[in-house]
Amino acid sequence: MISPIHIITLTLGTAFFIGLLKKLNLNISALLMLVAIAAAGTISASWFTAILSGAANAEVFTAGFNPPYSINLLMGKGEALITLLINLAGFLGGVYLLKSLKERGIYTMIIYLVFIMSLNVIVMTRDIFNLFVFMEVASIGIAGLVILDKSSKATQAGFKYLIATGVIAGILLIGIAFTYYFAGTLNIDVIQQASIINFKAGSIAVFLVIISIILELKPFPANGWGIDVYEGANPGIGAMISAASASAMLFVLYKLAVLVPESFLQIITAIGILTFVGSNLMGIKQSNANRLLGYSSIGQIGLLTAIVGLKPFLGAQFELIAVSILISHFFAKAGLFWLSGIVKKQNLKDWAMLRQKPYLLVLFGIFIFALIGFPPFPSFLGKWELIMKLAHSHHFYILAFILIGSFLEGIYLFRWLGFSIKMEDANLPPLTVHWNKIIPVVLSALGVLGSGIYFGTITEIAASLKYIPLLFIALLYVIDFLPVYVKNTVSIAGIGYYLYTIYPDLEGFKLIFGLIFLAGGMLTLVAGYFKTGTRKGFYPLVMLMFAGLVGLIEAHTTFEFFFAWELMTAGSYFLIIRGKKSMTHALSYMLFSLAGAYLILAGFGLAHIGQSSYALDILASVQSFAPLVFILLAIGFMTKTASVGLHIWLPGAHAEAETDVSPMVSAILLKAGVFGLILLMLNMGSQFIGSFNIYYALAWIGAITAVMGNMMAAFQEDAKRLLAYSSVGFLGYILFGLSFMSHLGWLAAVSLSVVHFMFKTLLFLAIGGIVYRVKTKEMYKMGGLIKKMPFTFISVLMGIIVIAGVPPLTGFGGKWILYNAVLEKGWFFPSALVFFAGIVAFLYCFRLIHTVFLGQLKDEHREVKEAPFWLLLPQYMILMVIMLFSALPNSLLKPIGAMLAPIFPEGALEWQGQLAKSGFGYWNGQVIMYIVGGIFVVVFAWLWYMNRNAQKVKQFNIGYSAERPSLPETTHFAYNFFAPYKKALGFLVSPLITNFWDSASEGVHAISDKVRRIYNGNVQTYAFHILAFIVVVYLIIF
Amino acid sequence: MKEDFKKRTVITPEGKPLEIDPVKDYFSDARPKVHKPANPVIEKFANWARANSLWVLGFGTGCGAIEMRPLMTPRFDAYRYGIQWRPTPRQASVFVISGYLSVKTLKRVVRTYEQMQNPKFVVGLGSCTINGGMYWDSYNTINRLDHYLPVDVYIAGCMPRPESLLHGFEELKKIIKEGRGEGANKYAEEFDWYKANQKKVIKDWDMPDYNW
Amino acid sequence: MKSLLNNIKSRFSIKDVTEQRSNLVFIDVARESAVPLITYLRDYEGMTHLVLLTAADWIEENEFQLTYLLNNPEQKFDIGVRVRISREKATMETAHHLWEQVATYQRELKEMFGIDFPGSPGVDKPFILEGWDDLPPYRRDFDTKKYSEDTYFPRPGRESNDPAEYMKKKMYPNEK
Amino acid sequence: MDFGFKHILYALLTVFIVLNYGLILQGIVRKIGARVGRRYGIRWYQPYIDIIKNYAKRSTITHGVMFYIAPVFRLTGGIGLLLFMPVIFGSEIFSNFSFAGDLVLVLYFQFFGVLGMALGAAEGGHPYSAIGVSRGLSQVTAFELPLTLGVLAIAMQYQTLNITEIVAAQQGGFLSWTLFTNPFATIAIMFSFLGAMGRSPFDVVLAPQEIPIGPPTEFHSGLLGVLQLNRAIFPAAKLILFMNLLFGGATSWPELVVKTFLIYMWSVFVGTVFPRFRVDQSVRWFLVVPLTIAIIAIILIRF
Repeated sequence: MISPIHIITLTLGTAFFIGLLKKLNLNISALLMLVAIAAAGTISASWFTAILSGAANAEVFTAGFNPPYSINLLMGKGEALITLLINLAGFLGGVYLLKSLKERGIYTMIIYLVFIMSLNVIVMTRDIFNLFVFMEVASIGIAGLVILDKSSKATQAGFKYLIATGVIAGILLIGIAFTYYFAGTLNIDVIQQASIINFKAGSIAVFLVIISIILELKPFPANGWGIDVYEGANPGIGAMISAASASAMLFVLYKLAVLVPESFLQIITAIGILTFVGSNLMGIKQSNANRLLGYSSIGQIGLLTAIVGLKPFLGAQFELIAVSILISHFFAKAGLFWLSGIVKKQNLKDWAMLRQKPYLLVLFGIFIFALIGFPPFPSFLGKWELIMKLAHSHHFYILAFILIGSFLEGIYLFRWLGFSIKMEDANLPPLTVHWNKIIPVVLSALGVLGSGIYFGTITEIAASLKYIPLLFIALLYVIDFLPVYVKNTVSIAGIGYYLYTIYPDLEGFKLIFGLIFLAGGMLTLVAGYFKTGTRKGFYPLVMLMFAGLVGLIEAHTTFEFFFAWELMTAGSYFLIIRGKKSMTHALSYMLFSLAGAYLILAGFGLAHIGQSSYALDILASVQSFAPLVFILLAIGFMTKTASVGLHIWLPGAHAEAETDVSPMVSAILLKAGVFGLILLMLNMGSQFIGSFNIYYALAWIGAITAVMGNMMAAFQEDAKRLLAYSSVGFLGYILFGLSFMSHLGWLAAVSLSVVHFMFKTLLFLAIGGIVYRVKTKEMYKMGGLIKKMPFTFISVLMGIIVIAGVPPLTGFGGKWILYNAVLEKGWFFPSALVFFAGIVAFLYCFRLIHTVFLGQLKDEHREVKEAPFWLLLPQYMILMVIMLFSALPNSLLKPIGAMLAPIFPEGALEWQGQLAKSGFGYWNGQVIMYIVGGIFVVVFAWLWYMNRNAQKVKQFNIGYSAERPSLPETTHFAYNFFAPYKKALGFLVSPLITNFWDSASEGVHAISDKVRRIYNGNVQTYAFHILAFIVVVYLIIF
Repeated sequence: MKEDFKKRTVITPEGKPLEIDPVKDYFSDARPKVHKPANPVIEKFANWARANSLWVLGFGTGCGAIEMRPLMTPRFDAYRYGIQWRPTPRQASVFVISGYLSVKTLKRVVRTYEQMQNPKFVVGLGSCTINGGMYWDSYNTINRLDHYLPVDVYIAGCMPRPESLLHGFEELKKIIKEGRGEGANKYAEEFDWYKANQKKVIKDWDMPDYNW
Repeated sequence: MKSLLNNIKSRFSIKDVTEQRSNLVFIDVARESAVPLITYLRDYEGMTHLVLLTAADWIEENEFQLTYLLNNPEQKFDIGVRVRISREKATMETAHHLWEQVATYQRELKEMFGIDFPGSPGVDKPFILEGWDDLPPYRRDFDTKKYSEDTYFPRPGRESNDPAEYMKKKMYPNEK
Repeated sequence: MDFGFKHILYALLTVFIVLNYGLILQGIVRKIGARVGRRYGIRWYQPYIDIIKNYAKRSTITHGVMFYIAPVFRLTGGIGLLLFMPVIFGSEIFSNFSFAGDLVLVLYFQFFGVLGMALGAAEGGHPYSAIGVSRGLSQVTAFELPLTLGVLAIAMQYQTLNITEIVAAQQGGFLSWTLFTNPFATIAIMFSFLGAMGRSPFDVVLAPQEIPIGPPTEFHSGLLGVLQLNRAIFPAAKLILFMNLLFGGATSWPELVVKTFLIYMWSVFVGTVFPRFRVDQSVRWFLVVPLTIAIIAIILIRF
């Protein structure tokens, strides 16, 4: 084993060597520099693996004395890891900066080496004066590297950096002097034993030391200089500051944290949280990529600072939490800075350039998701553990602030991602990439992925996760170049096989929702055959969503559930953003999902208090705050079911999605929320706040959602938007049914879920086929298509009869059960709203079929063909099932009833053949089908006989007495179809909720804008900020 | 011809040009058919029903329209004779040409008449429909309605009083009951003659020969 | 009224002034001053309302006479501006920019008299006669009786009487 | 309950009786309207003649399949509504197919015909038809809300959705009718009934002369004949429904005739007195007056 001291000797020696041999070829110098850093890294790595496998920590004593008489270095687990990271960043950064280092000559390389070396020493040293010295060296190194960039911005940034670190160093030096005075030593371990914090002067000395380290970490709001440095510096240097330097300083803080009392740790936590929230808040308003990365870096470091402060409460999980979040930040931030250097455009909107090289977009996506903490990245685990531990230790405010900060971070990061995926890129220059710039980015992406999976395997709760679906996704990514029909077949086969393997384990709700998710997924995938070409990137994402959905079904623990939930969110986000004009909709989908996910996380955290296991049934025995847990989880799930108030993401997202994605995200994805609610209600049962039943509120929410969704649907001009709002309304019925907590209510809800899946797939595919043919979604631009697309017409007709709940089709069954459930339960007023919504559904049903299929065929659609076969096939498969369920209602309802019987034994339906009897009424779907069919056939035969010789006429042969129609578009009554209705009741759907969210987001933006004004770019102000910060913190502590 | 009835080229959703000839593409150009009376017994019964259920099209073509309104008032009360007004030609069976008929209106009248279903009856109201009346030498009003449509009953006068109108309806009933109300078939049989006459006066003929 | 006439006379060359009634005056002007005159009347003399625009066929003089009848709604009097134009090349400047509805009058005149108003919107569109292909029917050299007899299948046996003679004969058969 | 051939015969008998009753009712009501206006009015059998006349039309045109089957939907809706109800209480013959479903079925089956008719009318391609449908559907949504609440109140009151049981509960003197036992629900439902009958002031759907006659503008000849048959059966079926719900049902045909006639006269009376509402006005009215009463009914039942 090589002594850690050689990390220093190697790098410093190389620096001297290339300095001595000035004449040496620049290429060779660069190579030497990289080799030196690589060697240093190898030393760290070897120590890291050794210590992990049980070797003892190494201590290095310089000058032959033991501490406190000499400087000593320690190489423990932490030191090994951090130096490894630093050297890794140094190596990759060196590769990345190769060209600019060579351009600026040999001295830059020396500075770079010294900078890396000093960071290593900062991490390893146990002597605070030594620490100070090398911090100075590192500062000067950074400033030098920054200033060497030949732009005025860079020069200013370097200058500010020097001034700020100078001020901080002064304070640190004072602190060190006093500490030495009181403790009589500079060695950290000895100082700790000296317990100088027991008297005030001693604690002030420690305070000064610690506060200056914190200031080095750029706490909010005394961090304007840091932001300016990030903005002004070369992105390659920015990466070093953000990844390497910040990691080192964090470690220093961690190292010194042993010196301070717990009360001081709380302040550190508070500062960290404040920085996390504040930086992310300000990040929202940024449009400059590097500056935004700066805010994000500072925010993440703030979070890590807080974690250091929280160490006493995190117990054994501290290392996991801190390291996983640090590593995510390290790789992602370095990668992003490097990407920024490749793009060379500072405006976020110009990042649409990345689309020119799709693999760069993939890398970018990986970094963004890693930063936010999606699975399978390490920060996901870290965040989960952190929240669980915080909940355990009753740090609810901190928990809330961390989630808020993460959410704020999500806002700007996902907006950025959206820009790069969807923004107009017409006027952007071509993107050129050099190998030396791309390799570090790729390696960091691999690093973050690999470490994520590694953390997954070493962590106990994550050990049960199944990675097989993820492997399958990876396989699909590999074969992405193949044509659609191959990948489609592979995907269908994959899902089918998976369903086959897990089918025996499914029962009850899991069976029903498993079938909706997987069989439904196969069905909607069948439609995908109508696409030609390769459809790049589509199948891995679809499978990601389905992997998430199936994960929900299979989840046994809250962790698995949340893991699957996040996978599903990520997959569906990408599916949604693939649609046309879907940038903003995908963003709002993501933000609502993110907020929902954080609520769920918080809910699981609270539920976990006082529990040892993570199994899902801990929800059944929540120890404290049960109503709160319920509300958090319910709202979290309701973001997916798009209940009123949380629905605004849905219409745009569903309407703009691709033809066969719409049914996936509408008919299938929404059921994830329903499944979550069912799990929640099953486990937690009735919940009361005081004597108020929360379920009653849910019933109202469901009812209002139903009315509002249906009414909005009636007023839409866009066919897919209409269907999207109709989903909102229908999910309202389901929530309403669930809220009853009775046999019939749940029977209605579950059967409506199945029915909703069927008809919404049917309708979205049918309308998608039309849109595919006529190239517009505006219904008033269509009309008369029945003659061109009779098969599609039939499926839409059946679909709307089901939605409307008109007998004899299966939609009526749900209505009938709901009536009986209401009579049993007695919540009449929300019920009246639900029935009102049911009638309002007629409006949009009719509008859909009239304005699209009936009325006048337009000029340009005279030669339109029927929808593609592959879109019709799944529709007719579903139609057959609908007819079966309609004729034999007990084939659907009886099994669900049997499944519900153990949960709600009271009030089950009584079946006599196809006759269902409830406490109030009865209904025989089969007989109704026969009677209605019989009458229909008789009347039809008679009428047909009477008018068998009828003259067929064309579309304008209509009974005008005087003028006759001349243009189809002026004769087709379609636009604003329900104008009088809108006049009477339109106020009910005035966009209050949209306005609310709009003003909320505007408010956040405005605050962000106000707050960032404190950074005026003036170095004196920044120095003042630093001093004021110290004073304020001092006043708080003492 | 109105601009909208001329041929136009549109672009289909696939981006191909497509020529539309509105008159051909949007209107059926089938010729009218002769519907011979069925079995005499049934026909007698049917004629009784037709005679007692006269649904008059609410289309006032000229000044005589004002004479039709009082028929619905308590004073004349045409309802008691089975006469009702109907706003759409599809459902009406009697077309009252109320007074002078300008060429421009004639075009609409022909169109409307053809949209009514067989059997259908035409009542010429006032002298103008018989020989042009006071507009006999006008450059713009027709003189003899029966050259353009098969007329069942003429009611002379300028203007005839509502009583005469009622009398005319009674005459029409008699005609129908006797099975002589076959104007629609006559129109179909002598279609070419009627069309030639119509086209002689209606100069911008921008519709198919028969308006279904 | 007097002062108004004086104002006009001082500004435009007037051919003749006919005072029909105390509140109705006809002014004959040359073709080129007609539109400026009505513009002036509208803008400065409060004749904001166009009552009508009509034409008469002076076939003997081979001229059409156009009359723009304007009304002052405040002071309640009318002025008719009359202008003669040649029958051969029957064109006149359009005045639709003053009142939009003038375009409709001009369309009618185009159809019925064949007077053209270049620049008037839709002036060539058929107004009430659809597809008219003969001489414009309001021209006095158009023989409407002959046209009707040729076109509209006159019913044979129709007699025509001079109403005065006929009534006289009928009511006082004994008088000569 | 077994489903046998005799049920079809019984059903045909019921349809025949109700059809004739509906036609005569139509004729008589129009006669009464005429007499109120000091006219002699139509002959009471005029509806028969009109129907025969329409079937006797020799020519028909068709706009397409949906246009053709719309009247079928409509008439099926009307007959079905009738046959899913017990017409005469206590009579096995005239209970028809009421074993197939309860009140909820009847309420929702009303829409079968409405929807089919709307589709066919729209296929006709006539914009006035579509305007009529737009108005009709808007109005339906409005009066359904008080109706639903009223029906819930009644179902709550009798603890059943079975129409036969609801009628049975009202037997034994007129004081046990819902009219007296649950007056607010009755008022709310009777207001909704006005909308359901589509007579003035809620006849803007057909609005003769304004949008010719709304949805059926394009229908003629035999197609119109079918619609006319439905116009006899469908209102009669609705009258029977409201009679069953509110006025104690009927144990014999004469009782049915008297009760339904009087119920019908309510809408005739209102229609003769009040002029036509615009759609937005009628929607607002239904959601203010009858809805308030229905809410009162619910509150009274619940507390």
